[in-house]
Amino acid sequence: MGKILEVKNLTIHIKTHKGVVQAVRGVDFYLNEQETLAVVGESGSGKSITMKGVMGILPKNGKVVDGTVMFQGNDLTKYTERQMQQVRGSEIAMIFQDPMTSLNPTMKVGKQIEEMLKEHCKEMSKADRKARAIELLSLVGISNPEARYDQYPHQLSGGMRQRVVIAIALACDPKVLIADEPTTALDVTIQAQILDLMRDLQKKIKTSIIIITHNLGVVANIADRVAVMYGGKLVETGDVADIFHNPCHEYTKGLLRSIPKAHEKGGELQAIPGTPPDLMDPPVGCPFAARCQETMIVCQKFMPDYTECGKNHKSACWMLDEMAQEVKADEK
Amino acid sequence: VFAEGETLSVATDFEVKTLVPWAASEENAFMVLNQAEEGLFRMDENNQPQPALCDTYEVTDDKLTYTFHLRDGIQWSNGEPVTAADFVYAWLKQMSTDATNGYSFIMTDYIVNGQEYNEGTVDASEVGVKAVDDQTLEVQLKSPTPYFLNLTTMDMFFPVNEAFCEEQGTNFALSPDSMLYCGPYVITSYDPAVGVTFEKNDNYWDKDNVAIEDAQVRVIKDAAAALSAYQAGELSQVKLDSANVVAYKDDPEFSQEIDFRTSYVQFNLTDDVMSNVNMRKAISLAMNRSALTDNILADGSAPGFGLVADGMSGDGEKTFRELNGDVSPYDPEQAKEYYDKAVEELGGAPSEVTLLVADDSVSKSVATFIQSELVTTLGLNVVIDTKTVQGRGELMDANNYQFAVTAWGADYDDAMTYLDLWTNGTPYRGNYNDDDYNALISDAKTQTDDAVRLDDMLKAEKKLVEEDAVVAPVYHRGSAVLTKSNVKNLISHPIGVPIEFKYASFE
Amino acid sequence: MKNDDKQVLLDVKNLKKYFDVGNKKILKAVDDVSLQIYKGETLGLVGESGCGKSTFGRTVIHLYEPTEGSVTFDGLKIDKNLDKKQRHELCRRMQMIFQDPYASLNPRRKILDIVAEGIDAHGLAANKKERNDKVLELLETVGLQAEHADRFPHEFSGGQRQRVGIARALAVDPDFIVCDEPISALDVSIQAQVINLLEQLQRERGLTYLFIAHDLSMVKHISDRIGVMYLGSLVELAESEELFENPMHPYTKALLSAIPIPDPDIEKNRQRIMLEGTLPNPIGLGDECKFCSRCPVCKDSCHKSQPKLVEVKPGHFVACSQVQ
Amino acid sequence: MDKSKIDRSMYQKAKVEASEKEHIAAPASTMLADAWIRLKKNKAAVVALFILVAIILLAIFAPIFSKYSFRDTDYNNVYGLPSAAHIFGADQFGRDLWVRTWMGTRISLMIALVAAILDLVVGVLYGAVSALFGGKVDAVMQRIIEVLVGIPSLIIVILFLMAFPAGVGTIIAALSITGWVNMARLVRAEILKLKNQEFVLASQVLGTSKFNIIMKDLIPNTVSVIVINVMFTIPSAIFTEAFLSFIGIGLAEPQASLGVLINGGYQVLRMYPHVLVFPAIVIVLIMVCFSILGDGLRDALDPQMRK
Amino acid sequence: MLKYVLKRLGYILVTLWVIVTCTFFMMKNLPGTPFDAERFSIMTPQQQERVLEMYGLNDSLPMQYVKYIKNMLKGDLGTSFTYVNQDVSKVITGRLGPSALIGIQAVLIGLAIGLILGILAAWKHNSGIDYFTMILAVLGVSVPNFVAAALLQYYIGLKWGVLPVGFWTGWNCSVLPSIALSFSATAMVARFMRTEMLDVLDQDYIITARAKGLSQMKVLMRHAVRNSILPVVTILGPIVVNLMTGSLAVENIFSIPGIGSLFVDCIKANDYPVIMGITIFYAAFYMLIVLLVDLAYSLIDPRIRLAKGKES
Ligand SMILES: Nc1ncnc2c1ncn2[C@@H]1O[C@H](COP(=O)(O)OP(=O)(O)OP(=O)(O)O)[C@@H](O)[C@H]1O
Ligand SMILES: Nc1ncnc2c1ncn2[C@@H]1O[C@H](COP(=O)(O)OP(=O)(O)OP(=O)(O)O)[C@@H](O)[C@H]1O
Ligand SMILES: [Mg+2]
Ligand SMILES: [Mg+2]
Repeated sequence: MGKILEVKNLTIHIKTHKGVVQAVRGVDFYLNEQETLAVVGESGSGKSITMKGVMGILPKNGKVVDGTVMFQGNDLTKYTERQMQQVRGSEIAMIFQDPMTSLNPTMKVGKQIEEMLKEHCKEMSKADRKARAIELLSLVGISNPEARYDQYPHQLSGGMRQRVVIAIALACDPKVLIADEPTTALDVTIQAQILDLMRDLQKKIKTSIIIITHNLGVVANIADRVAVMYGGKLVETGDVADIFHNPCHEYTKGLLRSIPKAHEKGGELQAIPGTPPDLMDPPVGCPFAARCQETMIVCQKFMPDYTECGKNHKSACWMLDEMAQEVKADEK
Repeated sequence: VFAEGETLSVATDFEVKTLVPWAASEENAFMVLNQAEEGLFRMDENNQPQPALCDTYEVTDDKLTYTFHLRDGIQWSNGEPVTAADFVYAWLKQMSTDATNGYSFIMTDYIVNGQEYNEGTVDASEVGVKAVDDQTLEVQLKSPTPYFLNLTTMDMFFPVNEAFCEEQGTNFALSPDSMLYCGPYVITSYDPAVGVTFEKNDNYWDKDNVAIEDAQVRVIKDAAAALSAYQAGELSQVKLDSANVVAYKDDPEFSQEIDFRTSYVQFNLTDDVMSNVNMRKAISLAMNRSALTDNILADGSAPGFGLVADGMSGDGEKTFRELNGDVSPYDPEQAKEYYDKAVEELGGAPSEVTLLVADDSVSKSVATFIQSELVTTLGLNVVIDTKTVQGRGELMDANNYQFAVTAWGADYDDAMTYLDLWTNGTPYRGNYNDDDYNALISDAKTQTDDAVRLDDMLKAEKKLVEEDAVVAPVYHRGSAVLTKSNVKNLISHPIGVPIEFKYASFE
Repeated sequence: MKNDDKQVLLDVKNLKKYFDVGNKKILKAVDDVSLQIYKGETLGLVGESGCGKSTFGRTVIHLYEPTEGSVTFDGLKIDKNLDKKQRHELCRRMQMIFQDPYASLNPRRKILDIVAEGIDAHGLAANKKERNDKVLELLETVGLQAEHADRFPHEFSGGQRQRVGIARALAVDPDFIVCDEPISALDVSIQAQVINLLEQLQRERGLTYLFIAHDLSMVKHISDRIGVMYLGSLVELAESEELFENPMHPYTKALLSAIPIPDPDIEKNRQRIMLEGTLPNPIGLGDECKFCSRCPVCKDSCHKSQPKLVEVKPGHFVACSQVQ
Repeated sequence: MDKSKIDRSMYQKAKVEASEKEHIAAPASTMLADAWIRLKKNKAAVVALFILVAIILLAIFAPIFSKYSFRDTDYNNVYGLPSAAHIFGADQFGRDLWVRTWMGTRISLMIALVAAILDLVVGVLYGAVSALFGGKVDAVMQRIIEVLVGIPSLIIVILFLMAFPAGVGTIIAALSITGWVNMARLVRAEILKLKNQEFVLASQVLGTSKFNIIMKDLIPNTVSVIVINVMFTIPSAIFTEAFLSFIGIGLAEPQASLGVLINGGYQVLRMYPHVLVFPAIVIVLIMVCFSILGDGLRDALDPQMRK
Repeated sequence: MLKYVLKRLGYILVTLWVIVTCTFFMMKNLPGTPFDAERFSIMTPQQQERVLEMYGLNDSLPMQYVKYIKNMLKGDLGTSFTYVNQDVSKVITGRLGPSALIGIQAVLIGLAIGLILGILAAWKHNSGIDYFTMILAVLGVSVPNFVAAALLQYYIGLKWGVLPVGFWTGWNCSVLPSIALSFSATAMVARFMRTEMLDVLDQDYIITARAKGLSQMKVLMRHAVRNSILPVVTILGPIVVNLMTGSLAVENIFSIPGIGSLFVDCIKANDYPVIMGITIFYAAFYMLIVLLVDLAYSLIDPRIRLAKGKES
């Protein structure tokens, strides 16, 4: 299993009238072939922007100021717009959060799928394209695909629309599929269907998936590895089991504590007090320092380095620093 | 674009809304009709009536019966002969209640039983206009009318073919096909908003003396656009507005004419302030009319030192104006005196007076001028009330004004065209109803002695303008035109018909 | 907690709310729902998006006029016969917390004025100082500082806004609060803050909640009893433990099995009941059981009539002919 | 990272103030202050605002400090070219165009402003009432608007100008008869949108009176729409007045609005362009500035347009 | 669909009736009479009576109204007072041609240039072309159109001598006035297109399209333009109506026999039948255009269902 995508020190700034938002501040992660990486984190922690940076579809006022995005040995940040267009869709495809708004309301869904084929599989004939589009529709589990082909997005339910979005993304068998909160807007029953669908498709098409989500249940369901973001930084990555059973970073721990366990009732939830930092003026130290139960002075002053805390498992937290361990031991 | 030398092209700034003779009341309609039709007489270059469809005529010694003999072989454009009956039909129509142009008086005032026919009390056969035979027309007048031949040049006196007219019904004169022509030109196209195009009439008796084959009258409402069109060679002649006169004054193509048209201030004699004769005199004397015509209008208009327009005929040698002198001069000192007297009589100076004007730009300029003159000379504040032409008319009719700027264009070359307006005491004429004045006018109307008649009229103008100051003449309209140098003899008459094509030629 | 020693605070009987959606079509957003809410309890209400949860909540709190049926609050029947004063008093006693923390605060007013709105409307403060002090106290209750009072909503994060919304509802000292998905739009770490706050307030003030959500694990955590809605009807109602352990309606079963559990070991080996078929159009439904189009156990008889909610066990109500 | 600066003592547990946990980084700012900041960033809008202020000041003070009055005629200086004595030259009656231009600006702005205010009152109320009451009331009120739009406004304006003496007041009244329709529509649409927003429901739940809901929830949130529309109402009022002058039913002499001046200048454009040029520049400047400012305000006041 | 259109047409008729009624009574209060007051005052009473009778003005006002409505229902709009004996419908249709020609040309020019500029400006937001478009958009609505028309006439018509300036002879005379009129249309279209495009370009489906790897051009043409065009369609109605009826100044300058000058003339001259005729035409045209716009809406945006109508 090789690394198909490797992001190093990705730094993205977004200019606004009030100042520069340091949306992504030196993020490193990688994605293996055919694996599913889940990215979790607080709202506004820079998850979407990171992925948009990878795809080269940042908003106009956003800019990659540093870092590399290695895709199959090439640095995507060095690509021209034209080269990126070749990559987008055919090599790396992306699905967005809101199925209600991510389809063009004035275009038939069939056409929206075909558009992808037209762009990347130029040799296909018109009839082929239509056949393929209908095939894709049935692949993502839409019944009566011939009829749906000619419908407009507003004639489909939310779940169906999200399937269409997935069909579009899968049209050219991309090597990497980035799904930005693909189920957040959906009901649990439909969410379960979509997750099943994605897992099945991954097996069939053999893509690698990055899935962004707030929902730890979804992570547990689908992910092989997990990356946790906070305040524009990646604070912890590791295999899914390690993250759930052995979290190293205080934020990850807090997150896990704050969810109610469906099978055990009662007791107060352990919330993480406070509010995430404003990325317009991010703290110099650990972004989580202000809300952390274990904050030390060093946390407020310096950003911690990554520490390996297991196989494939690293975290940026001063608590993992040897010195901290020592001090803690001493205190006891 | 029409090449020069082919089509004679002139502009009018109003639409040619109708060509129906008994409905048309506007100059541009008269102009169009005058090219396409003809009456017994036609004005020559010197504004004298010359026999046209009429060959010869006799008038009885009492000057009351005219017998006109039509030319031989005169034809309508469809080849039918023009007969005396065509005149009778047209004239009766104009005297009937069918006439909506308000010009019935121009016949009923003179022709025996005309008025009665209009009022419906007599039969057509009793009216003093008869076709003795196809070529002889006999007209009986109520009183001696020295300018009667002048009248016959007007479009109301043009013949109309009864059979054709009745056949066309309400379509008559709506399109070139629904008219018959007996003038120098026939109309080939007509659109009220676009204009009229003409072609020489091959059936015209005097066609040999018509030099220009094609002509047109174009509606161009914007003065600047008209000038552009002239410069682009699309017009043969163009009227200049005052601002442009300065620039073209020395141009060889430049010329100026004066119209027999007087703008004047009408005072409402029933108004509290304006009923004071000293106030009226003060206002009239306070206006420096030369400043208006020289500096503001600057288009050849002449200062209105009298009601009767400059150049209108008097005793044959001198003009009426020359004979009567300045009856409304500019004299600021005297104006002030009168004003002070008026203030005393009124028991205080009026805080302001309201001057009613129509909403065209010239009227507004005149009003502004009057406003500025009155405030500087008399210290009298003037509020200008601008209304549409119709609105102004209604207010005046309703006796709802203090004083107003209005104008009257001569219908014929005789002072009477002005003077008899103030005999019926309507609010429109300021409710002026003076027995002496009326006596002078009615005497002039029945007088057979031209000298006495003239004297009556001179006295009447003096009384109306100088003594009673019922009106304050402001200026006599003039116009400045540019005419392409290759166009010769494109003359304008000061009365009624602005431009005459018949005599024009290209060089 | 046993039902009989509880006092009924809110009694909803055969509540219907229909919307006229034009073209003479009727949308039955809430169709014949009856339930009781006891003093001091939290009733959770779950169901798919569009099944009528919010409409139910809003009708209960008389934001909407019910099409049919009645709502009785603390012995007082809410209908047109109420006089102005009674209505006003009801407004004080019944409050609501909204789903969208961004849309539920007037962007043009200061936090201070937003929170004080209820105080002003009901004249609960004698003077300005008392009013402002009250607001500051409320802000402290929900974990915000005095310095926040002078700020505008757009400067706050979602969680903070939601707490402002809670403070606003608390300002009038209500007995009953409808929480319409108060945590759906919030981050996981923030959700817990809000839930804790709500629970704490319930303990301190003896509040009664109608808690609407689609996140079942949260609902289970906070609720004493849970009702499950499907297309405008209540299909199952039971104490929360009972519902999770012993779901009876096929829809409830599917719903419960679809909740992703945040534990990879459990999650990887879980069996799910997948619902086939599509959600029918809520406009113009027939007489059959509404769940028929997706029901794994649907029989011919189900097409005949809509099942009524029946108590199959003490305190456990189900509307399914297959279970009864 | 410079680890050398880190010593053992730093591994002490730090105290975190509760206030820091709920810290809001940005300085406290109101919606308006925020909008003002954004507007200031928009250079074009600032320049426009500056020019407008300059024009307004000139309109107020230039006539006061000139030795000529707007009505003094001088027949020796008819159409006088710009000179030291007459900066903008003179008009048909030799009146000083500098003073007349600023007097005209004064009147035009006054017409526009009063028209805008009337428009605001009628338009906003009409729109708000129509949207709030809904149902039959709304339907009837909308039909009335349709009819008003259908009746040629020129008829109404002329009727007005005929019924009353031609003056600034009459023009204002005539313009505001139909001028508010747009505002009413906009406000109605906006309030319809707001009506079902959760914060309005919240006020309802709290038992806030309808009046207070209108005043505190609805109107403040339509302010941006209103302000922006006013920015466009003002130029349109000035234009309509100019159009009336063009067809000859505008103000009476010697008063002049910019429309009257432009119309007068237009007649003599060929020979004396200065008569047209100066008032035209002023009117174009006013239009341009109001439009740019309007656009700027829209961007600044609309929280969604965070560019 | 058909039912909807019929229903709307029904509404239009009712509204039209109200408009006709209001206009009728207001118009009768216009100052002045349809006749030259000076000339009318010197007619004999018999003649005055006859004239009034001819134009149906001697009836009581309600009677006149009833007669007018009756005739109108028969399709007879009466005959003009000032254009003697000419049918109102003929007078109006005669003037409509030139106005329509110029209006439609101006709208087409405005649409073509406005759309291109608007699209470019939004695409290259904050670039030179954007600023250029904005300046143009502001100037286009800020310069009085008679000033623009006069300049065009003087410089292009006269100085270059390429196009006729003076009078109406046919199509080539319509070029300059169309251009003069198109400025404001261009400006409005460009402005609305730009604003809406900027909005649309921020939408999720545009990001989806970009994520498909479509070139910017394709994203723009296939996804953004169609979805941004709705507001332009909305303002198109009023623009068309305005350009066809409200171009008086330009009509005067280029001597176009158009409906704008007819209307003003007739109002000033109290030509009641023509005023009524134009009002009916104008109102009906306006409402039909609005209906057409609504129909166009549903074609452009499949989400909009006609039955519900749209909030206007
Ligand atoms: N177009 C933009 N303009 C300005 N700031 C932006 C823009 N998009 C995102 N940001 C800022 O960038 C930061 C990261 O945003 P991002 O969308 O990546 O967050 P996220 O982790 O995806 O959050 P969520 O879970 O809410 O989707 C946030 O602070 C956000 O406010
Ligand atoms: N004011 C209204 N007019 C017409 N239909 C409405 C109205 N409010 C809600 N509906 C419809 O009623 C149904 C129930 O809506 P409701 O908002 O109560 O659902 P919900 O269960 O709260 O959904 P969600 O989970 O999305 O909030 C939906 O189909 C909705 O479209
Ligand atoms: Mg995101
Ligand atoms: Mg809801």
